[in-house]
Amino acid sequence: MNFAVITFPGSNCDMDLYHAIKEGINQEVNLVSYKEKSLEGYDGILIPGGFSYGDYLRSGAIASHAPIIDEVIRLANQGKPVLGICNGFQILTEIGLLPGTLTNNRQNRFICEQVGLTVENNKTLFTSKYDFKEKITIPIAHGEGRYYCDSETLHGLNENNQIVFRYDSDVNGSVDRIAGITNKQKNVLGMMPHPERAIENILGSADGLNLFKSMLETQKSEVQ
Amino acid sequence: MSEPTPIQIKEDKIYKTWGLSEAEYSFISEKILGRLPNYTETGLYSVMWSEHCSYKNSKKVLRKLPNDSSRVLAGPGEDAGIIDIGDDQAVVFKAESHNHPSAVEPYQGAATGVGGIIRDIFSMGATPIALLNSLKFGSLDNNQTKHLVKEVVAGIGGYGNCIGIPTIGGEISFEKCYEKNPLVNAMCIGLLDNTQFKHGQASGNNNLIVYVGSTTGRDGIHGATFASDEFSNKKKKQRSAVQVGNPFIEKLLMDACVEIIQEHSDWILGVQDMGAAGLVSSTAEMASKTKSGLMLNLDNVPQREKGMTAYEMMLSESQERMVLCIKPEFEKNVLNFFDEYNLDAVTIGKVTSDKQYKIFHEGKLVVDIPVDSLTDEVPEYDHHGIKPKRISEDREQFDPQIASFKESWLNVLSSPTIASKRYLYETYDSQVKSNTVVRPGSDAGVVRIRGTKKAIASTNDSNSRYVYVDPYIGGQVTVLEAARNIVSTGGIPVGITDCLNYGNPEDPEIFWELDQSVQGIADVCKHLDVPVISGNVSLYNEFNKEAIYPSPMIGMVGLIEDISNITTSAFKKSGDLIYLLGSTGNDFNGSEIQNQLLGRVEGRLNEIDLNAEKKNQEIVLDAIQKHLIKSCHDLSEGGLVAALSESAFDNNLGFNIQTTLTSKQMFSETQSRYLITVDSKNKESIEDLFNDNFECLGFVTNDSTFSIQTADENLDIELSEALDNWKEAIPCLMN
Amino acid sequence: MILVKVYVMLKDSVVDVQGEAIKDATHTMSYENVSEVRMGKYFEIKFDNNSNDLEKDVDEICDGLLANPNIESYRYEIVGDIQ
Amino acid sequence: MILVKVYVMLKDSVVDVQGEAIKDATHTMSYENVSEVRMGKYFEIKFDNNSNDLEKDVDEICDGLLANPNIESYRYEIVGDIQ
Ligand SMILES: Nc1ncnc2c1ncn2[C@@H]1O[C@H](COP(=O)(O)OP(=O)(O)O)[C@@H](O)[C@H]1O
Ligand SMILES: [Mg+2]
Repeated sequence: MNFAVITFPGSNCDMDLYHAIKEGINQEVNLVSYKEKSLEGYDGILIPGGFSYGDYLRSGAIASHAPIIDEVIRLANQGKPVLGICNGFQILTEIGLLPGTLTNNRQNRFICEQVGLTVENNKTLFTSKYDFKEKITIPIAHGEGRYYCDSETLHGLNENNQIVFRYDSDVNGSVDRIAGITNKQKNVLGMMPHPERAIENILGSADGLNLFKSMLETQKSEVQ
Repeated sequence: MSEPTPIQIKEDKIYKTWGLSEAEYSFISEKILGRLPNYTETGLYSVMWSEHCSYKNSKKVLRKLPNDSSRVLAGPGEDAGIIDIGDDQAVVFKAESHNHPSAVEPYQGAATGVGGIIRDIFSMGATPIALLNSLKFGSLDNNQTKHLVKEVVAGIGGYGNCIGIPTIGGEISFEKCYEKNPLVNAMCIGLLDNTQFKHGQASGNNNLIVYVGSTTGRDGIHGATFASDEFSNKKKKQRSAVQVGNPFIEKLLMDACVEIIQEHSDWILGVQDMGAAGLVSSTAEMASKTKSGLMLNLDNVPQREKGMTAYEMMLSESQERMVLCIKPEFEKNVLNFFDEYNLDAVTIGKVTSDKQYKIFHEGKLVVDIPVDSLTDEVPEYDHHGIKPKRISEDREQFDPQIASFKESWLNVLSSPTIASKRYLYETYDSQVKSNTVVRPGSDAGVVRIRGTKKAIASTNDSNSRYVYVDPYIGGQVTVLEAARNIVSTGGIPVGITDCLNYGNPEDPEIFWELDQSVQGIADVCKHLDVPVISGNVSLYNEFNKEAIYPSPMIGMVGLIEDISNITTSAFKKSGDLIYLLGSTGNDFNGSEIQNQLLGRVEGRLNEIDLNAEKKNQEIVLDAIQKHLIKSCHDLSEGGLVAALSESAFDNNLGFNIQTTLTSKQMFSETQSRYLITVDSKNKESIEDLFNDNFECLGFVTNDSTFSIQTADENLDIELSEALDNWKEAIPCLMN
Repeated sequence: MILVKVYVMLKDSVVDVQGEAIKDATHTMSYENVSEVRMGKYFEIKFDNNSNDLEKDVDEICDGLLANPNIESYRYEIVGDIQ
Repeated sequence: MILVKVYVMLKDSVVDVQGEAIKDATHTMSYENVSEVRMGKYFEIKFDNNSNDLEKDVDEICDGLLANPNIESYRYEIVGDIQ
């Protein structure tokens, strides 16, 4: 499987994601600049965490106008897997691939800690290797991670099983303790916690590894 | 408004308001120039000859510090020192203080402190891998201090989180003397391949000087002299010295500089960051190191404001700027290279052979002075020290009268200096880059080096109470505590950077504190064979003539040869045996318990047996390498009471101990001790290693209780009660 | 040159955590009579020359960039020619 | 109830990096005629009842809290009674 990690000026978890693919699941991966206009040949698109454009205006707002974005939207609409982590999640909501918005944590401070999550849907291409309701530990590191959407949208998310990860406790004031959601088609996942920082026990947890393994396994089964 | 003429500067003694003394001024005009310096030139001398840039008051003292070992590739003198860690790799590290800017403007002061120290590291071509910080504030009992804490912590996090370098450790303490003069020290560690090492130098006639990064504005003018000046209520106008940091630009600058040094070393001869005293300091240092001259044309400098004078441009401390010395044939390549990163790069001058520093502005030659005179001809002052009266002669120890053992235990845990700082450091991204193995909360922070079995441990320590009561021994303790933090984690101490924070050195008592404590640091460094490879001096930390405690901060780096040796302070499982390595005496002077019971610290410290200290370090490292140890925590402030509790909290475990020590001695802060847990099956092997110098205190439990039996009483404390006191103290005080 | 002033505020349904923190801080400053603070963004945008349909342009810039319609609303004033 | 509207802007001497990035983004959205964007903060503060010296109170809140006098300047309007 060949992955693209999209880098914007100010992305800072791009190499973490790169290593997660290279060392975690042993697949091809390239860093692709925000200036590019084509993602031809890639089977998976990864949007990393960090502070694209210094989080100016709103996190993700300026990145959403970068040249590469049209292509990301095109591939997402084709059904290719697209994963946005942290700042990547913020960008995916800004460009409308995912509903809702991420805004300031309830505590109004940046928080970096290990948090407990529950896998709420293991029937997606990102979570097939997890058990339903599995408890996992993944770190968060964000200042604007409070997920917000209106009640109608929330209703839709629940109806369509789009909520994939929930925090076990109220870590940042997110609606319904939402930590990660997919689009309706379930090929686009956005999540605030960092699975790419949790792929080796020495770093405190390896619970994030199954997310990348799930993507790989799904792709293999589709190819067959 | 026109600038004062040279005559006016002399007659109205304008130079004095910039910090130049009369003697210095006449030396410049009579001995160096043979004429009166103009306004811009006087400005250049005043910043370059300030303590902050020249170390004129502290150089003599700094020479005491050993700066060599078999691992040192570069010592003080460069932007940062370099230590060989084998396999063709090296670590580069340095600490920097940003005390005065943070007092005036806490968020930006702290943020630009972090930004500045990061530039020192990547200007060496090293990739920054970790940040640490040491913070000191007044007591947390008033809104002003709370505001300072909140803003400083936010500034540190704001910069480090955005640029994407993990903050892996630090320390925070609270003491009345820092109320108006907080200390903000930041440290950065970078990783380097030896061969890529770039000196910050400008050499070779006609080589070009290139400016890269943010535009130059009027911010921070005279920041360097400001940092070397005492504070008082009157100087409100110092507000103009504020610099604003932009971590986003710095990230671009960092990535670009590391890449150009590593990939295109044939294009460039030197790289230097613009820190204190901006353009003048960076370019003059570059030139003087190679005995060349330099010509700059200020009209080419990217400017943010209209009508800036030469004086303003040369002294501006606008952030996120670098200078490079490059070969002329690669000018286009270099400028295009930075353009790809959306960074402004322009050629502003060239290297000359006449050893003169020549600045042109609007077509006119506005500065024409010998380069050397800015950097090498600075007078060096030899101050005279007098022992302060408060420092007594006898070493009789304070005798703590402990009314309630339990109450005192809980009070120690909730004392802001000992209580958990998590509420503050959890706002720092400690994990970005996915290399952090030990996050803040244990003894030293640890990052592994990807692709190798190695890891780097680092800690920031300073116990200014000890230095205050006994500068020489206090200085020793500071290094020893740092070393124990490294050793507890499984690391071998390999090098030190420091920030020496003191009051006005022209006061003989303060100079004595500086001199004695540096002597203590130096003696321990020599004994442990740990060199001081970089550092920073911050003097004049006073407010309305009240000096801070003498506060040397030690940033130590340790090498962990194999990541399987990494050890943390947390108890791991019930049933494990708890050992105290090292003997406990009555050491109460300068301690937490003395401060709590007396409301102040006093009395001399007991002398330290450096051989015993070194031996215990070796024993711990040996035991760790033999994988006999489950957890290890060094003892420092709060003695056994703090160490036992902290080790229990992380995994919500209890303990059951029975000791020959008295309840009082549980609070004693004797040096050279470690709290260690061991699987019971290893009892014999570990006791062999410990060789008599230990006490087996008891064992770890999972019944959520601390059960303590001392020589004089029994005590049970609920884990939850102890934890609450420790964990909630700081959030409670902050809100 | 035309100056446009844009105001972006969180919708009432979204908790304004910054506004709340500021309100609390005014109380510690002992301005107990502050009953609400809401924090928004303010922009001054200069347009070189009038476009065919300035209002449409400004609406698009606000919708597409300055405000996030999920959580924010905006209003603006066209101040007119400023020389 | 009294409503006060406060505007906080960076001083001219401080680069408005956000404003510049926003300007660039409007250009990629092909509004080439945007020549300058400056970004500031906007606050709506409600006071329960009039104080003796509302202007003094607002000034103190602005100086001590809403604006960072080192790098920002502010202005405000007292909108008056809003029931
Ligand atoms: N400003 C800070 N930044 C990051 N980590 C901090 C800070 N202050 C304290 N810590 C962390 O909290 C833990 C306890 O600190 P401290 O009590 O100073 O340890 P020690 O006494 O072992 O030196 C350490 O892991 C330290 O790194
Ligand atoms: Mg320790």
